[in-house]
Amino acid sequence: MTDYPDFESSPDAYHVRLSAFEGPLDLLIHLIRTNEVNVCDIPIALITEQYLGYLRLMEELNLDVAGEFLVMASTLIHIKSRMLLPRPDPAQEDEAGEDPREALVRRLLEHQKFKAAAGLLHDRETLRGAQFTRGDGSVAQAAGDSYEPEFEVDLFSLLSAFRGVLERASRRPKMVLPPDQISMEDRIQQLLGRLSETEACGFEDLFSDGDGSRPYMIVTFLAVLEMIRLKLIRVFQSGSFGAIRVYKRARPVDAPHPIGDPQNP
Amino acid sequence: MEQTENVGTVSAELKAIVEALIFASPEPITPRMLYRLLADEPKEDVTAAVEALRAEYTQRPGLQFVDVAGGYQIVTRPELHEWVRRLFHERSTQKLTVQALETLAVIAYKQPITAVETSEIRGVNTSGVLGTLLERHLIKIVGRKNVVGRPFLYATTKEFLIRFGLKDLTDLPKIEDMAEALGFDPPAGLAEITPREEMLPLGDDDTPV
Amino acid sequence: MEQTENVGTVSAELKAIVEALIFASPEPITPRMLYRLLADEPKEDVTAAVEALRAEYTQRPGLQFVDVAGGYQIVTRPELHEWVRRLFHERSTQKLTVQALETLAVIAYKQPITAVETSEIRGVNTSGVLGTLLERHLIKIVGRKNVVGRPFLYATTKEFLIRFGLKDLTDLPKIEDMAEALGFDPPAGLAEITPREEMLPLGDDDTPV
Repeated sequence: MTDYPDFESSPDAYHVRLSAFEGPLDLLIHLIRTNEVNVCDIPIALITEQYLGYLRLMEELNLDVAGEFLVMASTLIHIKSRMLLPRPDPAQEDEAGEDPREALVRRLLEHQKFKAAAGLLHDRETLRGAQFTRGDGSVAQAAGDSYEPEFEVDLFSLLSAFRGVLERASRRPKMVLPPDQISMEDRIQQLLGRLSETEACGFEDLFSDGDGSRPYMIVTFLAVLEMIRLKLIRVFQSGSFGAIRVYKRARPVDAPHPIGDPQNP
Repeated sequence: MEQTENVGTVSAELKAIVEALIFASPEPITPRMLYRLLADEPKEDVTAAVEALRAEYTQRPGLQFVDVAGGYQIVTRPELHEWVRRLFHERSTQKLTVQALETLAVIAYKQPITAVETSEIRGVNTSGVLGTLLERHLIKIVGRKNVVGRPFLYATTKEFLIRFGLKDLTDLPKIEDMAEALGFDPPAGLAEITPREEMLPLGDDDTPV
Repeated sequence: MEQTENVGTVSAELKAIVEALIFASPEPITPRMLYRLLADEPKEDVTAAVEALRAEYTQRPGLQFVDVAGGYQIVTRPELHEWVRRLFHERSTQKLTVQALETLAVIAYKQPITAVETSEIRGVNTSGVLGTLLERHLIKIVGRKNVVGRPFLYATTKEFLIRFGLKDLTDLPKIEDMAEALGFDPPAGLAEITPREEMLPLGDDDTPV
């Protein structure tokens, strides 16, 4: 099927890698091949004995014997015991399809078929891998706007995209305010109202109302920062660790406008 | 664009546009996409232009015209791969493991199929491999099977067709090809490996969502 | 560059290699690069192959051979650029950019949700992508949120369900689902992604917005 024997991964290399027994079916096929017996007429006693021998060897080598190997062992033993049972009328055996090995044979053949299919797919992949498409440099130019690659998406991509977003979000510092929280604009108005009563107050006093929740504190703090930027207040501290006092100030003409203010240029 | 009365002659301009489109498309361009982009042209003319190009490309020394994933693509000739590879400093594409390839084969021929069914056929647990195949966009979840537990159903993607250079799912290697590889004749009754018709409409570009 | 009159004698194999290299190179390929890749060939032969190709490409309907940035490149003819541009605007509906996919995922799991909330979760502005998703009928506006500014609330559509093979929104895979099926570890603290009950009655298509 391949006309290109010089490809880096030849079918031979592929089959060598296959010889590792990935599962019980692989091991059985190996035993059938080495004993040179017909897959449709497996000498079940012999094969079972060799199969169990392999399992013991794997255990001795401290290999982790997967559950599938043990299930297959019990299947083989079961078939073997059924083969030993005398049949009332052996002549009927063929028609009724009563051979206890039949289900196993079908599985083995099916398994082999897909192994072969995988080999053929591998050939196709290798051939295709030798075909190069054009470099993209030239066309991105011609396409004008920046070309963003798109992917065929399915449920898995949807879920993993969401997982990625959440993981990213959990790494970000949490500054997101709950949507039903008081807005910064409203808080500024509240604080101005308070200051217009007293003209000045301690910095901590600004935080004394409200529910004392963390988001509320953050809104208040952001509001204070914004008020300083808008030159609505002045803040003074008496000494390095002294108390901080907040004063309302007359808004100078050159003060910036709040963002979103219609007067904002 | 001039109307050609003569079916045999392909408009040079149309051929030029089609060549530019096939060349420029980041992935194989489907006939439907061509028809849509060239909506003013009769479909037969577009097809004729494609076929004329296909014929011309048999003469190009280093390039060839291929049918893949239901579309057309211009690629370098595979026998030149060693030369082209040198351009990329041995950067080769990640190879699939044997497990991944076998699992992919089962899904390709039996799709849509659940994880459990895949594991049964292979005789080993395949869930880890399915994750890898999903991440590489070679398979996708196409729904859930209406049985207890409502397990996911998996199918191959367009990316799969492109990676393996398959025109569509009917282009998968046939059972007869496999007999040779198997070393023995496939028993009768196992021939149903050929994909069924109803699996074919693998997400087409133009299907309205 | 020496103009060769013996164009006819250029080795076909060399010309094939040179064409494949120019075609596949992501950057314009310089003569020096060609000489280095083809170190066993006399430089004059390489140059002759390049010039033979240049001459042949004057005959290609949709492509041209250009000298750019000290190298060679095969590109689409400039008079066809409008067609190529169209190709890039006709995006397939089956596919999404990473941006669009992430936004869609957030909406699917958190619906109904406002644009600002989507942006907050993703950490980037999503407004452009919402347009794409609306255009593709994967999301729709289902109402307004009763907060300052009365922003629109977005939810997924019936098309979305069909596109992803879902019976309804309860069918959306949960992290635990995937963990079980594919052996992925669910990241801690992501359990709240299960869609809440009150989101489920996704207005049918005919629900007035």
